[in-house]
Amino acid sequence: MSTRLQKGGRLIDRSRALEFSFNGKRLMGFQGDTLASALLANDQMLLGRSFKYHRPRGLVASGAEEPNALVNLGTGARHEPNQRTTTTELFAGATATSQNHWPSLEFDLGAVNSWFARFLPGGFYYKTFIHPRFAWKHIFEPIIRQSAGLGKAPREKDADRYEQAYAFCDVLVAGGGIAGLQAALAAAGEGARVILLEQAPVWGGRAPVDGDVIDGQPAETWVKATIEALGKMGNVTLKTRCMVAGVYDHGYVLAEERVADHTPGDGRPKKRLWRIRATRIVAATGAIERPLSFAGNDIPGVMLASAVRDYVTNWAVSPGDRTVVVTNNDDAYRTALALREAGLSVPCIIDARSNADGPLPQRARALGIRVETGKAIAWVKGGKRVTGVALCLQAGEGAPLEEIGCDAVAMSGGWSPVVHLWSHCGGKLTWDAAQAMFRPDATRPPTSHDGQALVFAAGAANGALTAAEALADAARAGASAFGKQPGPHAQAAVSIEAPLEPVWIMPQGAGPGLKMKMWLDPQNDVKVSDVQLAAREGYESVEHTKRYTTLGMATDQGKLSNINGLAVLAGALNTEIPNVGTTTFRPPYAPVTIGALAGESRGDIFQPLRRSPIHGWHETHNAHFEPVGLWRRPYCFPVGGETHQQAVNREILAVRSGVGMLDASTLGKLIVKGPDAGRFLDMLYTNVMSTLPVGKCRYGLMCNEQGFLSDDGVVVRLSEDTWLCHTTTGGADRIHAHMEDWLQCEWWDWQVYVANVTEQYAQIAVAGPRARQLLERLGGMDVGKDSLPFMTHAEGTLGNFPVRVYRISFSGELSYEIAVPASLGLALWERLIEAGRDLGVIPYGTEAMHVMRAEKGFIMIGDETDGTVIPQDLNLDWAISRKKADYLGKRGQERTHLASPDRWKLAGFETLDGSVIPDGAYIIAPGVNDNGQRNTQGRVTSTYYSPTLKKGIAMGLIRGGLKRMGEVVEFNTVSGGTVRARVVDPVFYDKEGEKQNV
Amino acid sequence: MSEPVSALGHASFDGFARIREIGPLGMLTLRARPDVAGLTAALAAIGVTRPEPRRMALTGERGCGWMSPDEYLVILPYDEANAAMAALSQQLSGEHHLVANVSDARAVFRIEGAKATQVLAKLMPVDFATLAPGELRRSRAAQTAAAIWAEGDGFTLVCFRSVAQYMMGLLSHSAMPGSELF
Amino acid sequence: MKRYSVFAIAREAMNHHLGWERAWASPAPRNSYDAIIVGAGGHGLATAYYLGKNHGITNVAILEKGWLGGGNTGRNTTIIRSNYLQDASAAIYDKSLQLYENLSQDLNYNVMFSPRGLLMLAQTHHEVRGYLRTVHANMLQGVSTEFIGPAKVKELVPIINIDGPRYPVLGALYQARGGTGRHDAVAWGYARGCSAMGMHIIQNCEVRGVRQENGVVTGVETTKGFIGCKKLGLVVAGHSGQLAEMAGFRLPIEAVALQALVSEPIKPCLDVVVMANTVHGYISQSDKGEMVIGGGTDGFNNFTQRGSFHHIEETLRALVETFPVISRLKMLRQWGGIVDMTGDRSPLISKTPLGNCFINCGWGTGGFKAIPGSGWAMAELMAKGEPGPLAAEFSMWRFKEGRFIDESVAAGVAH
Amino acid sequence: MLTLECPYCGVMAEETELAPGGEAHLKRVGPGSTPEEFEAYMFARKNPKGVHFERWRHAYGCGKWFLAARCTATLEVFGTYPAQCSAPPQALQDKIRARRPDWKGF
Ligand SMILES: Cc1cc2nc3c(=O)[nH]c(=O)nc-3n(C[C@H](O)[C@H](O)[C@H](O)COP(=O)(O)OP(=O)(O)OC[C@H]3O[C@@H](n4cnc5c(N)ncnc54)[C@H](O)[C@@H]3O)c2cc1C
Ligand SMILES: NC(=O)c1ccc[n+]([C@@H]2O[C@H](COP(=O)([O-])OP(=O)(O)OC[C@H]3O[C@@H](n4cnc5c(N)ncnc54)[C@H](O)[C@@H]3O)[C@@H](O)[C@H]2O)c1
Ligand SMILES: Cc1cc2nc3c(=O)[nH]c(=O)nc-3n(C[C@H](O)[C@H](O)[C@H](O)COP(=O)(O)O)c2cc1C
Ligand SMILES: [Zn+2]
Repeated sequence: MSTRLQKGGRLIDRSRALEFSFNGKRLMGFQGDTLASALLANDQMLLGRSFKYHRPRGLVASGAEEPNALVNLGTGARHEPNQRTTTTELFAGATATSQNHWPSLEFDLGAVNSWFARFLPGGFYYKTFIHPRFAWKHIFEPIIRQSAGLGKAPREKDADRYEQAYAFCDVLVAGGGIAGLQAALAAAGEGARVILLEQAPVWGGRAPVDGDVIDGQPAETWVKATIEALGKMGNVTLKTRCMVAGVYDHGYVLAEERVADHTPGDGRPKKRLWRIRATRIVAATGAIERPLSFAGNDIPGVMLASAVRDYVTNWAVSPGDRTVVVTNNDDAYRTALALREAGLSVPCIIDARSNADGPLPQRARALGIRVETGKAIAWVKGGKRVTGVALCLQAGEGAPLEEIGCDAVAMSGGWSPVVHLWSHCGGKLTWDAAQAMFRPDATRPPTSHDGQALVFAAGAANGALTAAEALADAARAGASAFGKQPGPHAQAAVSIEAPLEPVWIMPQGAGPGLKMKMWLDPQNDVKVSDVQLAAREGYESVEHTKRYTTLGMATDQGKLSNINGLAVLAGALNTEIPNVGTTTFRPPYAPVTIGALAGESRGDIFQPLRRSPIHGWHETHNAHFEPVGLWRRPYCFPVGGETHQQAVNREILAVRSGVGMLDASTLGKLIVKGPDAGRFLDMLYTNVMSTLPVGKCRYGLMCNEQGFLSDDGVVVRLSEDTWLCHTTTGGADRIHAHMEDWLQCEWWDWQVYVANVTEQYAQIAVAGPRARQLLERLGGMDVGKDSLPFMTHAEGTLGNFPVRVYRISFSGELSYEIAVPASLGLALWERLIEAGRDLGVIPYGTEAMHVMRAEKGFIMIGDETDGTVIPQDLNLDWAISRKKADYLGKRGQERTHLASPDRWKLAGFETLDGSVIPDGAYIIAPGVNDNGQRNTQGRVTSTYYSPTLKKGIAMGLIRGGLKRMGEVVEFNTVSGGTVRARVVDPVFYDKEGEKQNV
Repeated sequence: MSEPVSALGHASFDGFARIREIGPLGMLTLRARPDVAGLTAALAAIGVTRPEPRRMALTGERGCGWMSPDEYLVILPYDEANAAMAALSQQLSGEHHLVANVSDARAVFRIEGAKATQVLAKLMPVDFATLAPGELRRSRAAQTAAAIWAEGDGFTLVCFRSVAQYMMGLLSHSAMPGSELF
Repeated sequence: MKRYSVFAIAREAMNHHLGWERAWASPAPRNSYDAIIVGAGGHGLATAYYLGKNHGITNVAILEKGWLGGGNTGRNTTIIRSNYLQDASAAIYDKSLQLYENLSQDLNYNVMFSPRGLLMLAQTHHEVRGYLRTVHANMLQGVSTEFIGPAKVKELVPIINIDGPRYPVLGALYQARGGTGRHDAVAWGYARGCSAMGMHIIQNCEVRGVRQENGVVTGVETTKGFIGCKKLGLVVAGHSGQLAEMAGFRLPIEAVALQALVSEPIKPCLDVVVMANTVHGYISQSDKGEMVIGGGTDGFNNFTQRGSFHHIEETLRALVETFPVISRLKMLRQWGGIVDMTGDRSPLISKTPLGNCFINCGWGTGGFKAIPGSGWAMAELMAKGEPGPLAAEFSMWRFKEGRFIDESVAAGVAH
Repeated sequence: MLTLECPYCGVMAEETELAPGGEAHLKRVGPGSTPEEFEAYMFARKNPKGVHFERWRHAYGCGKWFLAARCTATLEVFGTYPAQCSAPPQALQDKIRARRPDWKGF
C-alpha cells in the first residue's frame, strides 16, 4: 500500500491541501505535490495501461523520464491527453482520467492482447495480415487503428493562449541541479551573460534528496544561497518550470516555460516558448537511473530506486510498506536508507554484485537490512500490484531460492547521463566502460557557426556522478563555455561508492520464457525477447531494431529503455555496446505542446492580414472577400439576397453600362530611377521601356531567366529618369526583390534605384461609360479625352485630393486609375461613391474584373500563365522586342522546347451550345500516348459566363493557336462527357477598343 | 480635401506596457550612396542630421535613420514631407539618388512603459540588451517587417500600413497583463 | 525464403520465436557484379528487386553507406497518391500506386499500404481552379481522383475547421485510393525480396569513387574496397551530387533539408491524409496514433539531416489553425532528411554522360510514393540501356531543352 | 537556424531575417551562349558536401544581397562578404584553407 507519511516531505506544504480527482474519485494532495506523488499518496498505484498488451501500468519514475503514468488531464476545451503525472504540478480542482483501456482501468478488455502476447512479438504485423488483400484495408487495419493511441483526442478548440519570446545570452545553462548552479556561477562570475533554466519548479536537482553536503552545509542550504547570489547578479537570468527542449544549429535553443499550467484559467499564457540564441550552452541536465531487466519488472510497484527515494524524501509518500531494493551499484542503498529512515520496511537489498562492502552497504547492514549479494530477481509476483519477488542467483538461470513478500521493488541498474542536449546538434558520445554509460566525448562536440564547440556537458550529464565530481566538472564547463579558465568552486563532501557492475539481464542465464517477461520499454511493450528477435532476423543495426520493435519510440523516447535495449542487442549480436551505438537523439527533450509552438499566431493574428486603406469600407458594405496573397480583396459585393454569381453579373453590367469602382490599391507600385533606369527596364521587360515618352503608359511583360512569363503590368514614365512600374498584387514584393537582385548582384555598376511605394497610394479604378462624368463632378484636373488620352497619365487634384490619374483599362471600358495618398484613400473612395450615387456608381470586385478582362481577351498572370508559359504562347509577340540583344528570358526562350512550333498557344473558345466550359478542362486529341494516356492538345485557362454577351466565353491554350480559328474541338468534363467548342478570337468584346478609347 | 488618417485612427491598448498607434508621420525614403556629394548638407537643409550606420539621428520632431548603405529614412511632420522631398531633390540634383514620400505607406506605434522591451522581445529576434542608444534596428515582428528604435520611455516601431491591424494585434497580445516575461 | 503468414507465426510462437530466419543476408562483397546499385533506400532496393523480378538480372549488389532504408525512405511522412498533373508524372506515380496496391502480397511482407484517402485542400479560388485542372487531366490519364465540396471535406475530416476564418475550405482534391504506407516496411520488404533472389545487400559500405575506362563505368571504390560492375545505378537521393561528381558530371540537383515531426499518440481522430498547401502543412494519423506532420524545406544546401526550426513552427501554426484540436497535443519528436531538388522539382531517371551508368534521383519531397514505380522504370532502363515509356520524359537532358515537367503549376506541392 | 553576419550593416541576423538565394558566383550567360553553357548556368549546381559559397539577402534588414562561405556538412560559417565581387576575397579563401586543408579551392 502506498501512503502519505506522517512527517517530512521537503517540497510539500501540508497547510495547503488541494482537492483533485482521478477517474471521478475525489482525492486530496498538498501544495508542492506532483500529480504523481499525490496519486501515490492516495494508494493509486495502477495509473494506466500499456500500448500493445494493455498491461497494468504504475509509476516508475519521478520526472520527465516517466513512461507509464500518463493521464488525460482536464476536460472540455482544457482537455490534454498524455499528460505526464510526474511533471504535472498538482493544483486545486485538477481532474485526471487514466488512458488506453475499456471499459475501465481496473478491468480492461484490451488486456486479452496480453494472453496472446506470444503471438504478437515485435514486428509480427509485417509477417501477417497479408492475405486476403482487401482484408488489411477493411478488417485488420481498422482493428489495429481502433486500439491505437494512448490519450483521448481533444474535441474542442483550445481555451488557452500561448506566446513566444526571444532571448540572447553568452552562456545558457540547462539544468538547475548543483552542476548547473555551479556552472552558472563560474560563467557569470567571469562576466558572461547567463541564462539558467530548470524544468522543475524547484532548484537543486538530486543533491538535496541524496543528502549531499556542500561547502559544509546541507545541499539544500547551498542551493538556496547560490540561487540568491545568482539572482543578485545583473547578468544572470533564472527560470524554473522551463524545460530546454532542443539545441539547434548555431546556438538556437528552444525552451518551454510552463507559465499557467498549474494555474489554469488565470488569464496568463498556458505556456511560453523561448527561442534563445546562446553563444555557448552548458548541458547540466543530470543523469537518469536505469531500470533492470528481470521478469515482471513492469508490474505496478516496481520503480526506480531514485524515484522511490524522491517520493519518500520530497513528498513524504511511501510507495510501499515493504520495499525490496535490487541493484548493481551503491547508490541504490541510499534508497534503502531513506526508506528505513522514514520508518518503512526493507526486507532485502538484492545486489547483483558479488561484493558490496562500501560505506553505503555497510550502513545498510548496520541498520540490520538484509543484503543479498550475487543475487537477482527471478521474477516479480503480482498482477496489478507487486506482491513479492523470487530471489535467485544472478549467475544462474533463474531457479528461485526463496520468495520475499513485498509491495514495492526499488531497482537500480546504474545511471545514464542525460546527453540529449549534447547530441541534438551532432555531439558524439563515448562509452565509459567503468561506469557502463555513454557520456559526451569532449573531443567531438557539436559545433557552432564559428566551428567551435557549442555545448559543454557538466556534472552528472557529463558522467561526473558524485556531487564532488559534479561541482568540479561544472566549474570547468561553465568557465570554458565563456572561454575562461576555471576558478575556485564549491566543494562537496566526498562519498565513497564502489563501482557498479553492469547487469543487462537478470539473471544472467535467463531463458526465453523469462525474457519474454522482461520489459525494456514498458509503454510500447518491448521486451528483451523482442530485441533478440530483431537481431536474429537481421534487423541488426540499432536503428533497425528500434524501428522493428518500436523500442524507445514511445512518449518517453526511451529515456529509461534505450541503454538496456542496446546492451541486449549487443549481447545478441555478440559484440560490444559501443559497436552497436545509440539511436539518434532528436528534439524535443520531452514533448512540447503544439499550441506553444504555434505561439501567438492564432485567430486574428494567425497571419498578417494586409488591408488596403479602403478595406474597412468593404467590410461594412458586405464584401465577400477572397485571399490574394496576404491581402483579402473583395470578390464581389452582394446586395440583398444575391448569390455571388448574381452579384458578379450585376457588377459587370453596371460597369459596362454605367460606372463602377474597384479598389486596386494592392497592385504593386515600384519607382525605378536613375541614369541607367531605362536600360535596366529594357533588360527586365520583354519590350522596350526606355523609349516610353514621359507622360505615357505602356503595358509590359516580365519573364524569369528561363523565359517563362512571371509578371505583367503597366509601366509609366514619370520623368526623364524615373519610371513607375505596376505589378500584379502578388508580384509587388517578389518583383521588387527580383529587381534588387539583378541590380545588386549582376549589374551593380548600373546607376538605378528602386523604391517600393505600393502602400503609399490607395488606387481606385473608375470604369465605365460614365467614368469621366463621375470624375468631372469632383472638379479639379482636366480628365477630358484630349487632355488625358488613353495610355497617358497626369497629376493634379480631384475634389481637392492630390492625385495621379492613369488612363488605363483592364475592363475594356473608359477607365481611370486614380492614385491618392493612402491616408486619403478612404475619403476619396467615399467621395466618389457619394458623387456618383445618381450615376448608379457601384463598387465591383475582383471576379467582375476577371470576367471583364476575359471578355476583352486580356491575359491574367496565374490564369493564362502557370510558370511554364512564355509570352509567345499568349500571342504577346507584339510585346517582345526583337531588336534587343538581350533581356531576361530571351536566352531561355531560345531553347528547343520553348521555340518549338508545336507549343500550345492562346485562343478564344466558344461552346456550340453557349454553355460555360468547365474550369480546368483539357482539349482531347485522338489516340493515346506510350503510357496509355489519352492524348491532349490544349486546355482552358479562363472560362466564364459573360453576362455582357449572355453566353460562356473562354480562353485557352491549343496546339497551333489561332491558326485553328473556326475549328471545333472537344473539352473533357468531369461527368465523363465532352463539351464542343469553336476556336475563336480571344477578344470577345469591343475588339476595336472603341469603348476604352473614348 | 480631407484630413489624412492614420491606419488605425490612433488605436491604443493598455497592458503591462502601453501601445499607441500614432501618426501619420512624414516619412521620406532617400536612396543615395554615402559618397554622394552634398548629402550631409542636403539632409541638414531639411533639418535632419545624417546618421551613422545603423543609427536613428533624432532631433525633436525630426529624424533620419540609416536603413542600408544607400538608404535613409527621413522623419518629419507630415505636412512638410512634400516640401522636404522637393528640397532634397533640388539639393541632390545632378547626383544619382531617389527620394520618395512614403508617409502614407507606413504605420507607426509607440510601445511605452518600464517593460516595453518585453513586449518587443516576444516578437522580434533582436537582442535588446545590445541595442545601442539611438540604434535603428530593422527586423521582423512575428511575421512582418518592422523597424524600431528606443525613444523616450519606450520604443517607436514602424511597419507597413497594410499590416497595422496585425501589428496592433501582436503588440496587444504581447502586452497582455499577467504575461510579463520576468 | 520462409513465407510469412499467420500460421508461421503460430508455429514459431510455440518455439519462443527462435526459429525465424534472417529477413536479408549480410554477405561480404564479391569482386564484381552484373549490376551495382548505390543506395539501399526504397528506390535503390526497388530497382534491384525489379531487375531480378522483371529482367532476370540477379547478380546484383546494393551498396549502402549506412543502414538500409535509413535515408529519406526511413524518415518521410509516407504520403502516397498519384493524382499528379503532368502526363509523365501521372503515369509513373499511378504505376507506383498500382504496384503499392499489391505490394504486400507481391513481397510477402506487410507494408501496411493504407488507402485511406487523401485530400488536398483548396483554400483559394486559384487553388480550386488548379485542382479542377488536375481532375480533368487525371481523367484523361486514367488516374482516379475527384474534386469534392466543403461539406464532403467536413464529413471526411470532422476535426477540420472548415470556415477559416482566414482561409475557408472551398473544397478539396480527393483521391480515395491515396493514403499512406509503413515506410520502413517498404524498404525491408524489398530488401528481403532482393536477398531471396540471391542479391547482395551490403550495408556500411560507402561508395567513394567511380572507376571508368573509355567513358564506360567499370566499378566503384568503396570503404570495403573496389567492386567491379558492368552496370551502375546511382540511387542516393540527397547525395546524388557527390556521386555524380565521382562519375564526372554535374546535376541540376540541390540537397536541402526537409523536416517532419510526430505528436504523441492519441486515439484515432483523423482517418484520412490532409494536405493544406495554402497554409503549408500536411498531416495524417498513423496506425499507432501519432499525428505525422510534414514541414517545409530549407532554402539552402545542407547535409546534416537537421533543418531550421522555423519551418516546424510555420507548419504547426498552419495546422493548429486548420485543426484547432491539435493545439493541446505535444510534439514528440522532429527530424530532418536531405532531399534532392531538381530545377523543375521532378525526378531524373536517366542515362548519364558516363556509359552504363544510370541515375535515379530528384524525387525531392515526394518520392516515397514513387518507390515501386520508379524501381520498375529504373530497372527497365538499366536492363535495356534505354528508358521505357515510364522513364522517357525524366531524362537529365530535359533542362537543356527546356522540357520541364513542372508539377508546382497546379497550385500544388509535390508530397 | 543559421545566423549570418550581414556585411553591410554588421547585424548578426538570424535565418528568419534572411532570404536564401542559392549558389553564388554563377556567371550569367545570355543570348549567344551554347545550350550547354546555358544549362550549366541555369541548372547545374555544385551542391558540395563541404565548403560552399552562396547568396543571402538581408531581407528583413537592410535589403542587401551578400555572399556567405559555409560548410554544408557542419554549417560552419567561414565568412560573409558583399555580393559585388566575382570571387571570394583572398583572405577568406586563406581562412577556409586553414580550417579545411583538404578543400579543393574555389
Ligand atoms: C521529411 C520528409 C518527408 C517526406 N514526405 C514524403 C511523403 O509524404 N510522400 C512521399 O512520397 N515522399 C516523401 N518524402 C520524400 C521521400 O522520402 C524520398 O523521395 C524517398 O524516400 C527517396 O528514396 P530514395 O531511395 O531515393 O532515397 P533514400 O531513401 O535517401 O536512399 C538513398 C540511400 O543512399 C545511400 N547513400 C548515399 N550516398 C551513398 C554512398 N556514397 N554510398 C552508398 N550509399 C549511399 C544513403 O545512405 C541512403 O540510404 C519525404 C522526405 C522527407 C525527408
Ligand atoms: N552517486 C550516484 O550514483 C549518482 C548518480 C546520479 C546522480 N547523482 C547526484 O546527482 C547530482 C549531480 O548533479 P547534477 O546537477 O549534475 O544533476 P541533477 O540531476 O541533480 O540536476 C539536473 C537538473 O537538470 C534538470 N534538467 C534536466 N533536463 C533538463 C532540461 N532539458 N531542461 C531544463 N532542466 C533540465 C533536472 O530537472 C535537474 O534538476 C549530485 O547530487 C549527485 O550526487 C549521484
Ligand atoms: C511515419 C513516421 C512515424 C514515426 N513515428 C514515430 C513515433 O511514433 N515515435 C518516435 O519516436 N519516432 C517516430 N518517428 C521518427 C523516427 O523515430 C525517426 O526520428 C525518423 O525516422 C528519422 O530518423 P532519425 O531520427 O533516426 O534520424 C516516425 C517517423 C516516421 C517517418
Ligand atoms: Zn544588412
